[in-house]
Amino acid sequence: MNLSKRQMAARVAQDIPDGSYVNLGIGLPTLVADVVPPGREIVYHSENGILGMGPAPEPGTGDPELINAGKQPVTLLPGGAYFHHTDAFVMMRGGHIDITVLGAFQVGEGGDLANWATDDATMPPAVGGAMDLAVGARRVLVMTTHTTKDGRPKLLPACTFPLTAAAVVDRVYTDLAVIDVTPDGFVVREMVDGITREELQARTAATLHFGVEP
Amino acid sequence: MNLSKRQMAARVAQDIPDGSYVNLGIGLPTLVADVVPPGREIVYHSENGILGMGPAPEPGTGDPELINAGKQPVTLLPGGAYFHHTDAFVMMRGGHIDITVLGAFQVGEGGDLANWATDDATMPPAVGGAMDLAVGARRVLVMTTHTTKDGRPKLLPACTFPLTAAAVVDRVYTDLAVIDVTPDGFVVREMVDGITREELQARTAATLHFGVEP
Amino acid sequence: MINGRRHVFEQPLHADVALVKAHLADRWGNLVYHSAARNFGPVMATAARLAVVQVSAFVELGSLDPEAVVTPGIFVDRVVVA
Amino acid sequence: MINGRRHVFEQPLHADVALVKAHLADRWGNLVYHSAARNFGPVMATAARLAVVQVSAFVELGSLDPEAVVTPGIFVDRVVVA
Repeated sequence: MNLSKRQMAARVAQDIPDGSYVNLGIGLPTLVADVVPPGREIVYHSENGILGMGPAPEPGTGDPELINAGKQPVTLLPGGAYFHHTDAFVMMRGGHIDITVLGAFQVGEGGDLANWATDDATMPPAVGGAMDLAVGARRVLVMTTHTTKDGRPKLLPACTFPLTAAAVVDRVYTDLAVIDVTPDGFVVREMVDGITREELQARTAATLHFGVEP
Repeated sequence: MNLSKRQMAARVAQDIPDGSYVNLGIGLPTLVADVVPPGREIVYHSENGILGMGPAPEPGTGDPELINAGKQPVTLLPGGAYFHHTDAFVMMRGGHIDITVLGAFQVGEGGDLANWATDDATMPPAVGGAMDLAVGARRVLVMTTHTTKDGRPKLLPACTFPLTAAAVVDRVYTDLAVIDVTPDGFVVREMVDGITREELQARTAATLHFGVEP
Repeated sequence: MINGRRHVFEQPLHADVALVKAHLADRWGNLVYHSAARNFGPVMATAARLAVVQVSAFVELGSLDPEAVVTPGIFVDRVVVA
Repeated sequence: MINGRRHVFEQPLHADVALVKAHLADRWGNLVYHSAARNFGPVMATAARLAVVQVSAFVELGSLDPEAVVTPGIFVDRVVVA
């Protein structure tokens, strides 16, 4: 029933149009690059100063200084470019990134995003470029499990963790559903097979609405 | 008696140490580069994006896009670099320019500089990078005729024209004298041959003090 | 006041359209400039809603040195060879 | 408020010393970097009172392409080859 991480990534990838400038957040979202349908030319941005990032290098062939923001080895496609931190953030803050895919600890029904700090003192907070991406990208997609490992809902009437940004999330992709953030709150567009509306609602703290994509 | 423009430039050039980063303002100050004593390596900055600017090219050999901020053709020395407007101003505002030599309409005895607009409506104001240089350069040298063409003093108790920057001028080089701006006001360090203190004071609206260089 | 020193806060200016001259461009819009012609182009390209660039030549994707690209293509919307 | 949108004004941070890693330097302190190692170095070099740079090699003045210098030497105070 629940989508695997790779299946979630594939669902996100469907919604990334050819020719987009895309920044994939550290963690789960980086899987998206592996499952983009063939034939689409996506230009990946990394906030440590790369545009036109390619897949991970063959083992043993990588350039130790060519890494993404998550410190994983990557490659550069023909047409790629290097630049410094400030220019990387000018791209993000200036609205030049078409789509960012970010992980989340919590999403509020008004589109608030919390993805950098929890109430768990053993997990050090880590914001990276998430605030700038969340505010600056034209479209903010969230990719996350529907609930925490111990079953607590992540989709809430309002976030309880510190916000990354307010009212920025456009769509949430979970292992159970695809959910839009609308002026009316969360609207479920797709559900995995084998789950009912009531079961999905039971795993969600905010009220869910159900509708077909406009 | 009065120094020629080239003599004024030579006097300024004496005070530019080997290895300095220098920005020469448009007009009179550009002459300084021609008369720097041989053996001194000066790195000239131009706010249109050049560091390591060399002398004017031989006639007919210039690169039409390699020009200084005054739109005169220049060359690039080995070690020179090109950069964009913002980086050029980061150098100026960030305190990286050791010395700037600027022209002036008026200098106040507190070190105020007015060099971008007059009360003459037929002369369009033009500020260029002067405000950023005047505030950002570590040392601000002014090179100007002692009086206007019609004999009005340029060294005043306070400027009457709009200021470029307040309390920034370190030293003024005129065709008659070398004058420091000190906490006590203008202190004359050198005078040309054939002029008396009284004659110099008569051409100066602010009170002049006379002293040897500390 | 920043660090005890007075500063003027200038509001950022945005342009609807920037017309920029560069030297070479590739299909992604990556640009290199020629000498002091670099002055305003790279800055304005980042600040405009639409950046239209005139270049002297269009080159194959991958033939510009990624270390020497001055304006990454993300800031460029249209390229005209003239 | 800038253009009707709320912004946070962050005070600029200055460093007394920046320790930067670059790829090549010349006698004037001009620097080029290698791929994504460019990230923070060029920015911090401009913001520090003293910029100390480690490079893998020191090259002849004039051998770095003036169009491709990333950090002009004016921002660099000391260079160490290591």
